Amino acid sequence: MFVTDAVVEKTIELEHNIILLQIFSPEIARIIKPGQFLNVKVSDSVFPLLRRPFSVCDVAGDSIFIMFNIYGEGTKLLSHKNVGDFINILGPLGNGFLIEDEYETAIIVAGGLGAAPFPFLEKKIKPGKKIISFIGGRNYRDVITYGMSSVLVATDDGSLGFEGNVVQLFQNHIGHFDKEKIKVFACGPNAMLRALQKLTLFENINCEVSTECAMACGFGICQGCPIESTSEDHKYLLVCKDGPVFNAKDVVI
Amino acid sequence: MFVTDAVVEKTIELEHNIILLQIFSPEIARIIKPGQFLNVKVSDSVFPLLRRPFSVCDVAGDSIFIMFNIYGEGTKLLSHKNVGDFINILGPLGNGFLIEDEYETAIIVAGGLGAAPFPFLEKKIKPGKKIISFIGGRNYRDVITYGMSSVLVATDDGSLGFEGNVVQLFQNHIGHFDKEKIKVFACGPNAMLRALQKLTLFENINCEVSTECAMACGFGICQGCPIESTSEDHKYLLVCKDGPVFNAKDVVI
Amino acid sequence: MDKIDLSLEIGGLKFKNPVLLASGTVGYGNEISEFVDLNKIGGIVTKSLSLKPRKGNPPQRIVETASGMLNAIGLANVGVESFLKDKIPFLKGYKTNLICNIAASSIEEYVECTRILTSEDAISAFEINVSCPNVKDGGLEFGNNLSAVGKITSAVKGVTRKPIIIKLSPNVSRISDFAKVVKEEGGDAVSAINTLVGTAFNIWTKKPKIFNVTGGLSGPAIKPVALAKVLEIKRKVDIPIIGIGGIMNWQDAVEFMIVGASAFQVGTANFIQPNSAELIIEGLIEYCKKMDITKLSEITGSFLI
Amino acid sequence: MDKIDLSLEIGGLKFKNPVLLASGTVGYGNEISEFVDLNKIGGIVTKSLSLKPRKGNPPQRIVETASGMLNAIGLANVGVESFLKDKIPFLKGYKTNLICNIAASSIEEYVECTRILTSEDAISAFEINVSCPNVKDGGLEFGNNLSAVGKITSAVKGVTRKPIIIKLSPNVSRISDFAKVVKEEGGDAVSAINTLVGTAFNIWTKKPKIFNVTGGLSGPAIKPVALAKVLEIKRKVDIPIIGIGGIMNWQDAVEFMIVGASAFQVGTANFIQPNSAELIIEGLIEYCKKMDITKLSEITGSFLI
Ligand SMILES: Cc1cc2nc3c(=O)[nH]c(=O)nc-3n(C[C@H](O)[C@H](O)[C@H](O)COP(=O)(O)OP(=O)(O)OC[C@H]3O[C@@H](n4cnc5c(N)ncnc54)[C@H](O)[C@@H]3O)c2cc1C
Ligand SMILES: Cc1cc2nc3c(=O)[nH]c(=O)nc-3n(C[C@H](O)[C@H](O)[C@H](O)COP(=O)(O)OP(=O)(O)OC[C@H]3O[C@@H](n4cnc5c(N)ncnc54)[C@H](O)[C@@H]3O)c2cc1C
Ligand SMILES: Cc1cc2nc3c(=O)[nH]c(=O)nc-3n(C[C@H](O)[C@H](O)[C@H](O)COP(=O)(O)O)c2cc1C
Ligand SMILES: Cc1cc2nc3c(=O)[nH]c(=O)nc-3n(C[C@H](O)[C@H](O)[C@H](O)COP(=O)(O)O)c2cc1C
Ligand code: FES
Ligand code: FES
Repeated sequence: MFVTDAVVEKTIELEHNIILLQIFSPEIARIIKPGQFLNVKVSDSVFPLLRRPFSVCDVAGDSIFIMFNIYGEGTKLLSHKNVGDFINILGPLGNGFLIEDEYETAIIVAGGLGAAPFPFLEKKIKPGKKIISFIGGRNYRDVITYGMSSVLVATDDGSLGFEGNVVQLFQNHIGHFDKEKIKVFACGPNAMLRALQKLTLFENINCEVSTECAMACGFGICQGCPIESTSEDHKYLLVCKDGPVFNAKDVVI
Repeated sequence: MFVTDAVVEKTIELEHNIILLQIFSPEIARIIKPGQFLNVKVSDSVFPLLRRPFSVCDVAGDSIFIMFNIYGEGTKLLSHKNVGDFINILGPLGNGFLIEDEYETAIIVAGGLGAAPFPFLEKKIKPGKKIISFIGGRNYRDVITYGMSSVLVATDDGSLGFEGNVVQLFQNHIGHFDKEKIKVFACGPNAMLRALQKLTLFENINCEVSTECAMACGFGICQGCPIESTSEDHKYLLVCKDGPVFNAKDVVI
Repeated sequence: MDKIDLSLEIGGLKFKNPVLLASGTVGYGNEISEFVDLNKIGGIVTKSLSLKPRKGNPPQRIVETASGMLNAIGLANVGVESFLKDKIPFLKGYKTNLICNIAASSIEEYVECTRILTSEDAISAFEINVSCPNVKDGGLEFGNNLSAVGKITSAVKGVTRKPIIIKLSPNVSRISDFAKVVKEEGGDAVSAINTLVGTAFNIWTKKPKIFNVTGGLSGPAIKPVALAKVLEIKRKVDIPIIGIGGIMNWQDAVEFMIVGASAFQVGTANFIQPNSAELIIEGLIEYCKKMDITKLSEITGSFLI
Repeated sequence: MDKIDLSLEIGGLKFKNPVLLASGTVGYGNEISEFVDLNKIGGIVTKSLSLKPRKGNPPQRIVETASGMLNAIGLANVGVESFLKDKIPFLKGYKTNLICNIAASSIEEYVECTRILTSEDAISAFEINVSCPNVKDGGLEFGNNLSAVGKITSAVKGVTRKPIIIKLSPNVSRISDFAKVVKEEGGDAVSAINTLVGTAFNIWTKKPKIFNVTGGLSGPAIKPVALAKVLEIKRKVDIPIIGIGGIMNWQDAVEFMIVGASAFQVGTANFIQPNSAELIIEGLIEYCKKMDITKLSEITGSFLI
């Protein structure tokens, strides 16, 4: 874990107001894994008070990338950062996806900005393996395919690709896969993850989900980010420290 | 009084980190007078909460200028404004200098950023009249002569001009003037204004001072900015509404 | 589009909408009227009035804090006589509820002020500021003393038929106990909250940043506390509540109504965005449209817990 | 340059400097030790410990507010047994004062926890969190009840010779009354303040933003209130005070010492700048140099009013 003032090297505006920030941080770039995140101080002042968590979207050399759209006060401030500005980042945080697992095909299921962690994941998956992505959104403006290959798209309103949600789309394709030889990597709204969890548990498919919740510290000291485990004692795990990536069978989403 | 989102047209960096912002506001430019001020919202958020008061430094056509250096949180944020950014300004506020008074020579006495209101004052004083400025600072970096002609300089450390304070410098020159035919316009730290007040009352010189104090609203509703009057009842006047410019004989600085 | 009804009633007094301007943050209305059409708002609460004029505290009276401000104005005001003579004529020109806020240092003074003011028709109601030192009781605040608040309520009720709103201090253990006493003694409503006691010091001079040493904290910083106080009262006592504390925009206002406020007051926001009150009214209408509400007062206390 | 002495003593316990880490904001020290060298700080206060482990509240437990945050963690903790077994070994590795914060729902439970923990040599002192619901008294908070605070103080003093610090609730009318009781009953110090009660609601769903409905407000927003509480205690009661509330940097820390704090705790700041405690120590040294102070503790209560 590092807490460091890192310089913004590039600001990239993708379609539909999605912003990518390229940040120079060799120490974090060297060790961060797909699915891990950074807790970012968006202002120099006490407002907004708390850091904002963002998945690492990609890594290239000494640079790390985060991806977001303007949501509230914090992402607005972040969108105003210029090349050369410093931002204070804390990371790498949490546990990433287990990509060194036994599978032949990696299946990515993402909703909206849940797409953020996957460009880096794609890069890190061993060349021998196949990757297929299912990307969803409410409408075509919500669908982010940046950095991903072989993509199937679903939109709630049918404005792009399949009309319906991305879990349904994946379910429609499930027959094409050997369930023993795939692993699902997912990120998106809780409702989507819950549906996916139900499906993969039923179908007995290995599935990891990156969960989201309100966070204060991001590294285990505030106890602000509980998620119920499916273990016998139903104890709370911490999203920031024990997650944000969990195996779908381990947590109550 | 207007409360308006006005666009920054130009940011000018003078020597020694003094910043001039040129703001497009025809409605305010048309009516504002030297010595009046603006109350500026420096951020879009609730931090910093309060507006920051700045004297109008100059007016040119539809544009108004403010001058400041980076002092605390508010002026830091203001210094980050770029051309094209909007800032919310409230003004014109307060009473300006009485320039249509009976005098032949206008004497400006300013300390540090107390120089801010005078470029506009110089412009507005009738062509027939003479203007001489005494400008002071702790050292040469503090001395702002922007927009002023016939300037005499004093610095506490002697690094520029007269070694000593600006009131002493003015006092040294008092013999050159016909005391009945001059009027002093002053702005600067309270200690300076107090010394000048003492001098001008003793010498029976017409003197107006622009005072400063903590302000919340800037237009008379919070009662946050009292200044004691020299009237019999010693009642409090409001710096924002009854001032910020007062005749030196009317207030206890 | 149907017309949306923003009106409400407190103690028999009708308000055209729940947006009031808070005491001490709009003086006697003159200056703010350049930014807010007073005919459009539910009401205006005057700066606290005392029997005799008060000069108020020497400077410095205010200091900014993180998302808040401290003030110790010292109840500077013109006094009831001059208020009636010099300030009422201006206020009479507007069709809005004029609520006189009264500050005093003895129960007798509260009664006397109310008695003098109540004959003025332009005054619709009284808001009693109990966050004042009780000079007879060694300067301890009335607002911290249950029996004093009860006595003040019944005493002022005795001299006027206009609604009496008691403005509660948040600097107490259980604010609902105070609301209960107000209700029992016949008060028509409570306002919650007045400012929190706070201070700030200069670390180089070691002196307080405001002359009075402590001041009252207001603004967004206190909003969560104010909301909790309103909710506490709403859950325990059946009395109309006027919510106050850190309301900067219509979203904040709606939040106060949801936790139990029938009406609310805009204070510190007036200093920063002098037309806040009008912007809030516009926002409330939009909210009603989005939520398909035709009568705004339905959301008062509509929290789902 | 002379060496600057940052040390102080409370209840016979020596602290190398006044910088402590606040309860509930650094767990049991493991994670924060990646950012702060625990050997360098005055002390660490554990998350509140109860007799039995507690799961804590369901999500959502925290929400941001203007320059502050609300939390309702629900005293999630491992319990005293597991603390002694699993957490102490790590903490033993550091030369800093370990202060165990205790939360309980009956006086007996406070006593029992203290009794169990006091035999562990690594523990230097106890901080008693009285902002807990008293289950025997219908869930009302101990912290609002003068006689309960007195009883807790004398009861825990009875089972340990280590210093007892009572952590006071700010949600009371006069905090100095509580400090007085603590002193009378033999308490060694008070910490002030715990969080202010606050809430926040979602205006679209009308539901509270945190599961527990109300939470504790912390961070810069509450600093003015915390300073006023410390000052009030300092002016009325002769007892060491540990200042807490919104300390983000060394300037804030100095402000607390000036109004009366002997030591102080860094809470919410740890979440935002995990190395705050070390930065504050550096700042305190610079301040002493600039002010020509050789012993920092001299500034405690040095306000000029
Ligand atoms: C581990 C993790 C990784 C994340 N990765 C990314 C990423 O790569 N890209 C990205 O754009 N976002 C990501 N997020 C979400 C991101 O942190 C939020 O979008 C961000 O905090 C919003 O900040 P804001 O100040 O703009 O909005 P705020 O002003 O904080 O929020 C506005 C409103 O949205 C609500 N809100 C805030 N955050 C969330 C949330 N996380 N879930 C639901 N509601 C929320 C608030 O309660 C508030 O009402 C991630 C979150 C987590 C926990
Ligand atoms: C009528 C009027 C006209 C002004 N005109 C100008 C101008 O033209 N140019 C200019 O640069 N400044 C001017 N000022 C002062 C200006 O308002 C302050 O410099 C500004 O508010 C500082 O804001 P900040 O957020 O940067 O500093 P803050 O963070 O607000 O202040 C940092 C520290 O300085 C103290 N402080 C803040 N303001 C003042 C003050 N006014 N006097 C003394 N101490 C203060 C604060 O208490 C704080 O401790 C004027 C003030 C008034 C009242
Ligand atoms: C500068 C100032 C002066 C105030 N004066 C009074 C007053 O005279 N009487 C009173 O009852 N409340 C007074 N208040 C309290 C406000 O009416 C209100 O209760 C408080 O500020 C909280 O609301 P806010 O956060 O919206 O400002 C004053 C507040 C401020 C900021
Ligand atoms: C997330 C969180 C958890 C807390 N848990 C505890 C606790 O278990 N026991 C306790 O006495 N105080 C607890 N506190 C209160 C802090 O110790 C401190 O008193 C308060 O946060 C004010 O300080 P701050 O503004 O520096 O955070 C907690 C505070 C926060 C923010
Ligand atoms: S965010 Fe603080 S413990 Fe997870
Ligand atoms: S600043 Fe508000 S009255 Fe002057």
